[in-house]
Amino acid sequence: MVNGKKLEVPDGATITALLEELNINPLRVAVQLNLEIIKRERYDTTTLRTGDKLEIITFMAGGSE
Amino acid sequence: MVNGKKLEVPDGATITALLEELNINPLRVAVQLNLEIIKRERYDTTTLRTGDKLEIITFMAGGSE
Amino acid sequence: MVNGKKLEVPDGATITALLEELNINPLRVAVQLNLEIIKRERYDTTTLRTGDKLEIITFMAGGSE
Amino acid sequence: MVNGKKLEVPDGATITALLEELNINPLRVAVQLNLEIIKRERYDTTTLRTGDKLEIITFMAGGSE
Amino acid sequence: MEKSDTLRFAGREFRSRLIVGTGKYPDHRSMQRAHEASGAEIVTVAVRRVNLDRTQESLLDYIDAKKYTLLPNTAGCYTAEEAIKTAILAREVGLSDMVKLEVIGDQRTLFPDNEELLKATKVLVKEGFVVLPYTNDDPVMAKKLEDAGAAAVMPLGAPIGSGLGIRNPYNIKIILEAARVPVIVDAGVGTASDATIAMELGCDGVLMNTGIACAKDPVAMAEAMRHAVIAGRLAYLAGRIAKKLYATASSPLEGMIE
Amino acid sequence: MEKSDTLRFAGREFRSRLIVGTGKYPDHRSMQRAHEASGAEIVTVAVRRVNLDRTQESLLDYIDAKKYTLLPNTAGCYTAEEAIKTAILAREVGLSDMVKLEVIGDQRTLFPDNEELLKATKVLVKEGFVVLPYTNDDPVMAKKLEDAGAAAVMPLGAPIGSGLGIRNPYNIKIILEAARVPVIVDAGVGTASDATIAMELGCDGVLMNTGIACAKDPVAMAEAMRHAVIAGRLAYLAGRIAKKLYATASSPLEGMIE
Amino acid sequence: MEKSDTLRFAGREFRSRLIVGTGKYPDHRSMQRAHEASGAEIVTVAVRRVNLDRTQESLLDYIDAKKYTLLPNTAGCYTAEEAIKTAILAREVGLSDMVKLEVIGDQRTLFPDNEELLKATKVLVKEGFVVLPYTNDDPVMAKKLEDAGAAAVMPLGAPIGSGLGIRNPYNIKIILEAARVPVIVDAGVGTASDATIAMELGCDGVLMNTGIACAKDPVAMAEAMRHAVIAGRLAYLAGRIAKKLYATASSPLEGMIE
Amino acid sequence: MEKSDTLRFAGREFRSRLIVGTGKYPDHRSMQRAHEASGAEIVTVAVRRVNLDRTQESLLDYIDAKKYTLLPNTAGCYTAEEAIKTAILAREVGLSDMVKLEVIGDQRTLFPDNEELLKATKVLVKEGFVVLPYTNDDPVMAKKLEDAGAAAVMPLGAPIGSGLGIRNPYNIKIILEAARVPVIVDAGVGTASDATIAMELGCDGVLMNTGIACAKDPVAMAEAMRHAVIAGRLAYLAGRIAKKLYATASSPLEGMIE
Repeated sequence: MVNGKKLEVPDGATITALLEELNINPLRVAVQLNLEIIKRERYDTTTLRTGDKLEIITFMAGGSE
Repeated sequence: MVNGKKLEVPDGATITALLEELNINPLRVAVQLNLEIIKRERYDTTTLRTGDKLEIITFMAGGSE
Repeated sequence: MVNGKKLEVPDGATITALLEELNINPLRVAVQLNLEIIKRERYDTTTLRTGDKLEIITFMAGGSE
Repeated sequence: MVNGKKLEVPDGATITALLEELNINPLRVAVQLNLEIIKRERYDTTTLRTGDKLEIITFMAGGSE
Repeated sequence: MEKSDTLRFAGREFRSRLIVGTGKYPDHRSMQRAHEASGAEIVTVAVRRVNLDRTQESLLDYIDAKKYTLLPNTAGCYTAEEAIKTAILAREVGLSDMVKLEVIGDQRTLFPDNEELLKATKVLVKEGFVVLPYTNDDPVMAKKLEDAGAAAVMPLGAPIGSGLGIRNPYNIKIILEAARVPVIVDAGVGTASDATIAMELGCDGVLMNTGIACAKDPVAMAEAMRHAVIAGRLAYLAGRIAKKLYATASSPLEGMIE
Repeated sequence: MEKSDTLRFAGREFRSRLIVGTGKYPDHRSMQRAHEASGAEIVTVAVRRVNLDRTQESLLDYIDAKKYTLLPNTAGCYTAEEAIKTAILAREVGLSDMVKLEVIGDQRTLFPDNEELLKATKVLVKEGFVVLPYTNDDPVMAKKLEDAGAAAVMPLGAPIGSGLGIRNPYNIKIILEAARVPVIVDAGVGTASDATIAMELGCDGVLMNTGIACAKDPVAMAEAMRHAVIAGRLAYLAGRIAKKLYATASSPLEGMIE
Repeated sequence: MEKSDTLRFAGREFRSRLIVGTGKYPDHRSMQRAHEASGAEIVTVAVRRVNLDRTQESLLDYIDAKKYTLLPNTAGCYTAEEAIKTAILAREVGLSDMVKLEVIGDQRTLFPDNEELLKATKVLVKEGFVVLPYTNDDPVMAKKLEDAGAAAVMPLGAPIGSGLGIRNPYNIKIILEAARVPVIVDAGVGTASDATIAMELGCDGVLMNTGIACAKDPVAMAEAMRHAVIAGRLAYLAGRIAKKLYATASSPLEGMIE
Repeated sequence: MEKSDTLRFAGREFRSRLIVGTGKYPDHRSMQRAHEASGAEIVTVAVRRVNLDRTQESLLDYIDAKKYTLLPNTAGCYTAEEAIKTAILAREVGLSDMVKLEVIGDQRTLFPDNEELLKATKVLVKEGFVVLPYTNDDPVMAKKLEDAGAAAVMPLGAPIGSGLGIRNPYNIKIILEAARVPVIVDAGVGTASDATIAMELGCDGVLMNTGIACAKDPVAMAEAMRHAVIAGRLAYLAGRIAKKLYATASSPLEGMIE
């Protein structure tokens, strides 16, 4: 599950790999794995398993006012 | 001509007669004959001729505000 | 101590007696003895001792607005 | 009389001479002699006599607002 | 209090400071009931040719001449001449020598033409009329109308029928400072508070029509206006508190419970 | 009309929509006459220690308990705890189970401390009080107070004693849109039109003290306020005309004199 | 943008829409610096007798005639005749054929006498002047002045020197609807937002003196006014959002973090 | 002058006192040009999940991180917990440790929930965030937020997206009197004069989005707002003239032409 969407991710893939595949600049996002925030330096070493709940957050246009 | 409308009035009829015929209360109107104002006391004695221009004025609902 | 003021009260006097002496209408006040509210029906039976802290509350002119 | 003030002016003096004496720049004023406006080109030829009423007008700081 | 505090001009005296109109009502009956609810003693009426092929009844059947003072107006006139002629005809009807003098300068907004208004005022005052001119909120014109003999001046609070209230209380204040005749706000009142504000400024009266006649419930609004004018007048006489950014409590600080 | 149109909360019903105070009057007598002139049926009072060395007579000698409903307030309280204690003592006096709940957050401006106010409201509602909380014009807080069981919400129109009127009618409107309990403007009213405007917005009532008590003539101002509240309520019910930049004449254009 | 969007009348064109004055400054030097800071291209000056026993230097030493267009005014005139005479003398000085026409009707408030103003306008237009009449916010008079050949109309926003801003934006709007010549607000501006509001209404320019000259720091206020006029003009051209009681968030609801 | 007069909080310093948004623009390009025209140095952005099946480009391609300080906001959060979580994730993106803290209390009007806002402020300040809380114009809450460590307080001028301007300048004034941190008006600005007025009150800055993004011409309105904020600030510093009902002429009366 990535951002609430089912996504096919090769078991054991790293966050870095996933971001690359999704063509997302890692310097513009925050990542939360199963409700735990993953620091950027751990993207290379953190691997994903089936059932993981991943959130990839960034800045978008918006605000209340 | 009465109030801009052609009206059949027997030649020589008085204003009093006309008002009566038109069923208009003389105490609630002002009358102008050929641009001259006719005082109420002269309604009985003032007779109308063909071609006369008569205005019968009263109060009506209205005002700018 | 009554309403923050030292007051000579005969030891064992009742609240009723005190109010009478102070010429206060008991139907227009609330009484608090040592932080405990005393119901009106207990004024006759509640006696005061030296060192008691008594508050006699009523309505007065006022309000923020 | 210049601008409402009595002023000693040699009889027959020209407006040009007067302005010079008063050290007034002729290009910044308008001149009215006995209620008649004198064009600038006539300053040299217009001479003053006793009793003349002269107004010398210019721009000053001000305005209603 | 309203007893002794009356509106006076040209030797007349009125207990009510509200002047109402006759136009735009759903029907004569609701107008009549609104007049009653308003407590007004002066009613303004238009001056027109009798409608010959009329089925409708006369307006005057719905205004008790014993109870109300009629104030003919010159609505629809665009020149001094028209207005003068209309006023003279109105007086000939024999029910009133007063005239609410209107000389319109702009058909779109119904703003007055002050030049023509002043001309007409001068003529009609000479003719012995009690002239109440409808003008804008120009202090200089107000003074000229007074000097011309107007019995009162009637500056607009806002454009006729706009319901915008007193758009420029500052000008009304300035007019009041100098006026020696009554100042009656004419036009612009849309709701009760507008009338109250006019009276709180120190105005002597308020004239309104659209605000009442075109309200969803004219009779209720007429009653509202009656209270609104009284409220504003009383507040003016009572002397309001000063405005501050904030104040302090009225509550006695001594005696706080510990 | 005022007969049937009443102010209702907590099973009570009042013909008058005006609530008045007791502070700041020149003397008890003028207060009493102002109360009468105001037509109010609810009077708010402070809760304090009896003044032992008092020469002055009791406030209650000047408020007929048969005629007026007493509304004790918690003025001067700066915490929920103080306010709760004060309310409970007030009820013990045995004359009212209602409380005008005030928890002040700033001594300078007397703005409420909404956090503490909400806490106290929850407690006192549980204790069975009829709670009327004095709050600011925050729609979110108004809703929270209502959800906490307040019998009405009392947003300020302007700072207490400021006489600035309804500074932000937009917020009051927003509060009214969502409120299911009466909305009573508390504080800020300086003159009659302020009260009229509050009622025209659709408020259910107005509470004021300084505006009346500190007017040059409190009795006249009290009467003004009585009319002002009625005027505003009637205007609200009557349905005012729409505002426009300008409108057209009510005068029939046909029939103009030639 | 200001490049192409210019103020035009009588064949002249100005990049700045701000017209400034020369009176009431602490000294000529601060006036000169304020003029620079304001970015104005038109400066209004009074027409007076030369001071014979003068020590002070000439005003014109402090206004670069190459940089600024001089706009002589008829301040202090109370009749058409005086104003006409003053305008003619002003033109004789040979520096300007424009005149800010003022005919004062009330010494206390400095409101214009519109009757006399209109007379003077007609005469001076015939005489070939570029006439900019200072009038009040009466739409009917504005139209008459335009019809009389005024190059622009200059309604007051509020009384001269009052600093009250645009007291009646409704009238200014109505004037703008019908005007075919530039409308320049003259008088009343007290602070920057007043000028911004005037321009947002769609006015073509603003004339001010007291607001700048009597500010604690005239040069800073002059710069403020420069920005204020540009801001208001740009906002007018940009097309503001509609007003609503409230709106909804710009934030995309999709994508909320769970 | 703007050089030395800067907006300072939390050790940062900004030459511009205008903070702009990113929502509601026709497209990223016009947003970028509007940002430039506005002269703003701080831009607020929403925090959201990356859109996986996105065709659109990243917002950050249109905001030069070297030129603008990013201010992540917690728009769409209705509890302290959500807002805190969002703020922490925003900081993890690594581009800013500031947060425009929004905790909405009413979806309809987007008024803040001050209770939750205060809670979140306390937590995030402890976490080392630079917290800029969006609140209403309640002076008591403003003080509590300041005491909780907010780097600035951001009261609304009017409901978000309403374009109603500063509905209650009195409350803003009262907040300013007591504040020891910058006061930045957030929400309600509809046109240039609204921003000017906010600054003239003495506010330290203005945050706006809808007023610019939804204007017919966002870039022109952005430029208008740049001038408007400068104008208001300068006017505040310059010290405006006092308001009077009317004043007297600046024209020297001596020297009148006879």
